[in-house]
Amino acid sequence: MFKKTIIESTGKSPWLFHINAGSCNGCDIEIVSVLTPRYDAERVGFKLVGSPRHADIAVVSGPVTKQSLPRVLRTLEQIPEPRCIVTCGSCPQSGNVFRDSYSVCGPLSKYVHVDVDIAGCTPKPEAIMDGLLLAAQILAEKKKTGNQEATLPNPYAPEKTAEEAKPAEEKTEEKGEA
Amino acid sequence: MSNLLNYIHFPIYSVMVLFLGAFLIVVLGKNKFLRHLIAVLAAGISLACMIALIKPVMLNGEVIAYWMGNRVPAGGYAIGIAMEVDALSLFFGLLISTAVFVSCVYSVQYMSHDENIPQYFTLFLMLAGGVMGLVLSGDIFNMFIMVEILTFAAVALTAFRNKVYGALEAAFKYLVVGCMGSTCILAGVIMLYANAHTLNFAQLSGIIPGMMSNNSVKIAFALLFVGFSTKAFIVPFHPLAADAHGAAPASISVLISGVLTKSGIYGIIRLTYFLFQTMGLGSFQFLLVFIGCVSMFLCVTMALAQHDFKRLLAFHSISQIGYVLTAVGLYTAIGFSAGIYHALNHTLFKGLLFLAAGAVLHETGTTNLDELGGLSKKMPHTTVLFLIGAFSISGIPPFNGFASKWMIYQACYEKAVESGNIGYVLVTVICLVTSVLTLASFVKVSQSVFFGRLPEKYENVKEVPWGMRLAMGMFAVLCVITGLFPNLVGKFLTHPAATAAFNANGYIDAMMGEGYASSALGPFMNSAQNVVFYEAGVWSPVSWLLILCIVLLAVTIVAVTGKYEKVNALATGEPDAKHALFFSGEEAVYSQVGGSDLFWGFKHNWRHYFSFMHDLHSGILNDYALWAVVALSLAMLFMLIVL
Amino acid sequence: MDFPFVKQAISQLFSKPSCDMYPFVPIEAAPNYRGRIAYDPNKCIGCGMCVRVCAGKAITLTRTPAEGGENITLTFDLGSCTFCNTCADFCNDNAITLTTDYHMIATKEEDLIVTGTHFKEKKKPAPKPAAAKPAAPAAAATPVKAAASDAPKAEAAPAAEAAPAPAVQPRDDGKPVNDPSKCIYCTLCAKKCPQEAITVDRKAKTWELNADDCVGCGTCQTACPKDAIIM
Amino acid sequence: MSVILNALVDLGYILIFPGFLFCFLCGMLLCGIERKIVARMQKRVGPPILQPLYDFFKLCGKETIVPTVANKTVYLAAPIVGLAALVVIQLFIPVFNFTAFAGNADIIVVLYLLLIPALAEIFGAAATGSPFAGVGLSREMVTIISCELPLVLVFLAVGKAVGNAIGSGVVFSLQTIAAYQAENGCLLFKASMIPAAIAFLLTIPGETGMHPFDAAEAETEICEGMLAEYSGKPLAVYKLSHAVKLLTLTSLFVALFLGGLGTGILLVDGLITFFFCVVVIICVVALIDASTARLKIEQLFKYYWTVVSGLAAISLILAWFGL
Repeated sequence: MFKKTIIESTGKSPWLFHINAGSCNGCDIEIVSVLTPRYDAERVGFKLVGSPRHADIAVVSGPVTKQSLPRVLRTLEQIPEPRCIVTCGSCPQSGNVFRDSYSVCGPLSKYVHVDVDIAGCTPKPEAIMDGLLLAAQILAEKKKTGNQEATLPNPYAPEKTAEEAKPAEEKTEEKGEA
Repeated sequence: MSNLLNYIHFPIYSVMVLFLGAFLIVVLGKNKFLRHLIAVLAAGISLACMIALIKPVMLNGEVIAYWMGNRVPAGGYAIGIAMEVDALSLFFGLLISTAVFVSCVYSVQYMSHDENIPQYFTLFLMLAGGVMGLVLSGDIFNMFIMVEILTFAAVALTAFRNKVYGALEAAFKYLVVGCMGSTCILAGVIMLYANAHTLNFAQLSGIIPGMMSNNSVKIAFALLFVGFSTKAFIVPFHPLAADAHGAAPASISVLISGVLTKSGIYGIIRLTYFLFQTMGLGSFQFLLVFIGCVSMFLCVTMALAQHDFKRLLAFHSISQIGYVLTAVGLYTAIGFSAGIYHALNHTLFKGLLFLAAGAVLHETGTTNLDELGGLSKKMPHTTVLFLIGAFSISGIPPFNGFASKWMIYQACYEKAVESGNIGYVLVTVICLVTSVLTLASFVKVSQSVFFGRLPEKYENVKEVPWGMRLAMGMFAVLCVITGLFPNLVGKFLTHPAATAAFNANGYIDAMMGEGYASSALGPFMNSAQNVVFYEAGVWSPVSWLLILCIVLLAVTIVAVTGKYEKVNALATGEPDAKHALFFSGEEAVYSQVGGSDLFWGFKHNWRHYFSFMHDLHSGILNDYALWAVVALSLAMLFMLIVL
Repeated sequence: MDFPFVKQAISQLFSKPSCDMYPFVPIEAAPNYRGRIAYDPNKCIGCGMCVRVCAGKAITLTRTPAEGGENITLTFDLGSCTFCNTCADFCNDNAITLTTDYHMIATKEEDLIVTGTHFKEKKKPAPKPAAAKPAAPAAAATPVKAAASDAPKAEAAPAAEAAPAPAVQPRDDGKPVNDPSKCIYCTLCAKKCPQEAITVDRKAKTWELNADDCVGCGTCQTACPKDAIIM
Repeated sequence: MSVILNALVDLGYILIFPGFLFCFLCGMLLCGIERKIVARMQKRVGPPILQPLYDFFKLCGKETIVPTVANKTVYLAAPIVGLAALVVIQLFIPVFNFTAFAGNADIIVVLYLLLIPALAEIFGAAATGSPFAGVGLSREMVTIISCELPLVLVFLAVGKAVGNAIGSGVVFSLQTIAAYQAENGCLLFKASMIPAAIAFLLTIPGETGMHPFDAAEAETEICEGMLAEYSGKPLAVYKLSHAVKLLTLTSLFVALFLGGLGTGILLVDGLITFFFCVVVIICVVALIDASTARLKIEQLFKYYWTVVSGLAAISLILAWFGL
C-alpha cells in the first residue's frame, strides 16, 4: 500500500557496504572520506553499515585477488535484493597495474553484473559521490521495474565530438534503451 | 462410611496415601503399568485431599485439629500426637502436593531409561509423604521424624543414578550436613520438651514464649533455627544444593528445590512466628532479612558463573529462597503474603525449569552449557515451555514471577518508609538488581542451550515424549494463571495464610480449647496485627495483556499487508551462500557463542569477587561441615545476646 | 570522566557546516588535476612510446592498413589507467593531455574508453621487407584488454640472434617450451618449478609441461643451464 | 451504547494518540532530529529530518533473508513483540496528568516493561545463531544490567520525594506523580531531584543503545551486533522500535521531572511534551553522542555502576532525608 513511498525512499536512503578485494587502501580511505564533514554523503542518506544484510550498495575496491574472489562473491550474494554493485577505482574494473599477476583474477565484471564503475586511481571523493548517487537512482529504478539488471543512462558518459564517435554514441544510445 | 469422607480426615489421608503407595510399590513394583498407576494415583489423591480442604480452611478460616487415636488433651496437657492444618500449613501442603503430582507424571516417562525403577518410585513417595507429614503435623517430634524421612529419601534419590559422575559424592555431602541439621532439630526438640514437658506444637507455642528468658530455650531456638535452615539450603549450606541438583534426576531436583526448601522455610516460619514468637524484635527481622539478601545476591552471582544447566538452576532456587526469606523477615502483612506468594511461584517456575533441564538431559545426555546449542529447532515445545519458565523467574510482566517480586519490592519499600531505616531501601535495590542478574543468567542459558548453533552430534535429537511435555505444560499453565490473576491467588491462598500466620492465638486455641492461649500467653500477646491487605499498587495484568494483544494485532497487520513484494527469499531448506550466515565472507563454519563466553563485561568488572567466590566454594565436605558448625555457633551467640 | 569535545560540539552547533554541497554546487578540480585523458589524433605520429611506458597497460595501438597507408588508432582504457601522466610526459608531440574532468563514472564499458584514429600514408612500399616492418616494438605481453583492437601477435623474436630458424615456436600463452636439441634433461627446471608443472624423465629423455598448473613465472627459464626453455 | 463508545475511544487511544501512530511519527521525527543535531555538531549538514522514515520504508521494500540455521518463528516474531510492548509502555506514560489507561501504570512496572523490548532483541539475535549476534546479545545483556541500577535508584528517589510531599510514605503510581506535579510545579526544581534527573538523562543513551553506549550494535567491530542477520521488514521493525524507545524514555523523563499543569487539550499537551522531548534530546543525548567515542563494554558497566548510580544514590539519600 505504500508502493510509491517505498520506491521513492529506496532511492533516498542507500546504505553502503564496503568490500576490500585486495585494495591498496587508497580507495578505501577515499570512500570513508566521502562521509566526512567536507563531502558529507549522509546529507543525501548514505550510511556505512557493518553487515551485507543491511546493505543496498556494495562498494568494491581492489583488484579481485584469487584469495578474495570467493569471499567477495559470497558477500555480494548475501546482500538482499534490490542491490547495486559499485566498483571504486580502476582496480576492480581491469586490475590496473596488477592485471597480469598470477594472483589477480581479472575484472569483477567477469563474475558479477557491475552497475556503476567509478574510474580513477583513487577517484576524487566528488567522483565517488557521483557514482553513489547514480547507483542510488539505479536502485530506485530496480525497485520500480523489479528487474535486477535495470540500468539508467549515465549522465557522465563523455560526449564524443569526433565523428567516428557519433556511431558509437548511437550504438550506445539504443543499446541503453533496449 | 459417610464420616470417613468427612473433610476432617483429609490431612491424614493425604499423608498416609503416599506412604501406603510407597509400600504397595515395593510389593507390586515389578509390573510397569501397576507401578506407574499406584504412584500417580497416590500423588493424585493427596493433591485432591488438599484441594478439598481449601474451602473449609482457607475460606471459612477453620483450623482442623486432628488428634491421632482421638486422645484429646487431658488436664491441660496434650498427650496424643496431633495433626493441625491451618491456612498456612494448607498453603504449603497445596504447593507441595502440586509439585509432587506433576513431578510424578513427569518421572513416569523420564525414568524409562534407568533400571531398578521400583526403588525410585518408593523413595519418591517416601520423600513426598515425609514432606506432607512435616507440613501438616501439629506435633514437634512428629515434624522431626518427617524431617528424617525426607532427608534420607532425598539423599538416596540424589545418589539414584550412581553412575553419574559426582552423584555419590554429592549424596554423601548432603547426607552429612543433612544429618547435622536433623540432629540440631532433635537436640532442640529435646531441650523444648525438657522445659515445657509437652511435644504438642500448639501447647508449646503457648508455654515457650513465656520462658524466653531461660537460656536453654534460647539454645533450643538456635538449634531448631539452624536445623531448619540446613533443610532450606540457606547461605551457609547452599553448596549442598548445587551438588545435589547437579547429580539428582530432574524430577527429583524439582522436589528438592521446589519442595524441600519450602519445608525448610515452613519450619522457620513456624519457629519464628509461632513457637518462639520473636519476630516482634527489630534485630530478629534484621537477621532474617540479612540472611535473605546475602543468599539472594551471592547465589545469583554464583549462578552466572556456572557451566552446568542444573547447577545454575540450583543456585537460582536458593537465590529465590533468599527472596522469600527477605519478604517473610519483614514481619508486615503484605510482606508475608508476598513472600509465600513468591514461594508458590518459585515452586511452579523452578519445577518447570528443572523439568526442561531434564528434557534436555533425556535427549542429549548432557547439561553442559558449553557443549549444547540450537536445540530450539529440534525441540520446539520444550523451548517454548522453557521460555515461559525463564520469563517467569526473571519477572517479565505477564508471568507470575513479576507479580510476586513486585509485591516484595512494594513491601520492602513500605517497610523502609514505615520503619524509617534506610537499610530496607538497600534491600529493595538488592532485590531489583538480583532480578536483573537472574534475567541475565537465563538469557545465558537460553542462548547456550536452546538458541545459537546446533552441534553436529545432536542432529538426530527429537522432541521429548508426550508425558514429559504434559507435565511441563501443567507447570507452564499454572505459571501463567498465577501471574495473570494475582488478586485471585491473593484472595484464595496467600491472604488467608498470612492472616493465619499473624494469628498465633487462633492456632493455639484450635488445639488446646478456647481461652487457653489468652491465659498462657497473657503478657506476651504479640501484636496480632490487623492484617489489612490492599492491592499493592496499580497494576492489572489482564488489561495490560489485552492492550498488548490489540497492539500486537495492529503491528502484525501493518507488517503483513505492507507486502509490496512477496517475501521470496525465505530459507528454502538447502544451504546456499545467500542463506548461510554472514561470516565476513568466510564459509559459515560451526561456531557457537554460548556458555561461559557470555557477559565478559560483567565478569571482568567483578573478577576479584568471582575469584574469591571460586575459592570459597571448594566442594570439599570438611569446609561445608565447618561452615555448618560456625553458623550454629553464631546463631547461638546471636540468640543469647539478642533475645 | 571528561567529555573532551563538548565545547567544540556546542560552538559548532551554531556555526555554518563546513560542507560544500557537491552535487548541487559544481566543484572544479584543482588546476593541474590529472583527470580524464584527452587524445588529439592529429598530433599523434603513432610511435607507440606511450604504449610501452604505460604502467597499467591501458593504451593499445592498432594499425589497420588502408589504401595508401594505414589507420593508426590508439584506445585509452580509463578503467585501467593509473592517471600517472607518464604517457603525456613521453609523448613528444603532446598528443595526450590529462584534463581536470574527474567525472569518470561508467555504467557501460564504452563510457571509459577514449579513442582516436589518424591516417598515415606511406610514400612507397618498402623493398622486400627483409625484416618485419619496424612496427612499434611489440608490447611485452599482448594486452589482455582485447577491446575493439585486434593487437597483432607479438613479433617473432628479433631476427638478429635467431641463427637457424628456431625449430621450436614459443607458445602463445607465455608458458615455457623445451628445445629438445639443447636440453640435456638435467631436471633442474622440474626441481625449480614452484608449481611442479614440469616432469622430466632422464632415461626416456622426455620433457612435458602441465599447462594449467604452470603460472608462467619463468623460474625454469632462468634455471636452465642450457637456455633450452623458451617462454 | 456507552460501552461501545469508550471501547472505540480506547481503541483510538491505542491506535492513534499515545498509541501506535503517535509513537511511529514522533519516534521517527525524534530520531531524525537527533541525527541532524549530531551532524550539525560535527560541522556536517546531516540527513533530512525525515531520513528515518525513508530508511524505514526502504527497508520495508527490501527482501527478507532468513538464514537456514535460524529458528524462523522466533526470528520473525521477536521484532513485532518488542515493538508492541514499547507502544504499550507509551500508553501508560502520563501526558500532563492525562493517561490513556489510568489504572495501569506504576514506575516499577514500567521499569520491568522496558525489559521486554530489550529481551525481544536479544531473543531475536539468539534465534539467528550467528556468532556476531551471540557477542552482540551478551553485550546487550550487560548493558541492561548496567542501566538497571541507576534506573532503580532514580525511580525509588522520585517515589520517595513525591511520597514525602503527599505524606503517604511512598508513591509509585505515575498518576499521582503527575497530579502532584500539576499542583506544585515540576519535580526538577526540588533540590533532591536534580541529581536524579541528571542520572536519568545519562541512562537514556545507555538504555536505547545510542552512540557512546552502543557496544551491543557496534557496526565496525561485530558487524551490527545483534542485528547482523536481520534484513528487510524485521530489520525495519527493529529500527522503528529503537526510535520509539527513544521517544518512550524521553517522554518518561518529561512525565517524571517536567510535569506541571497541562492545558487540558490533548493535542496541545502532546505537542508540548514532544517539544520538551526534543529539547532534552538536543541538549543531552545528541551532545553526548556527538562528542564521545564508543565505550568498551566493561568501561560502560563500570561507568554506569559508579558515576551514574552514585548520582542517583545521592538524590535518593537527599530525598530520604526529606529535602
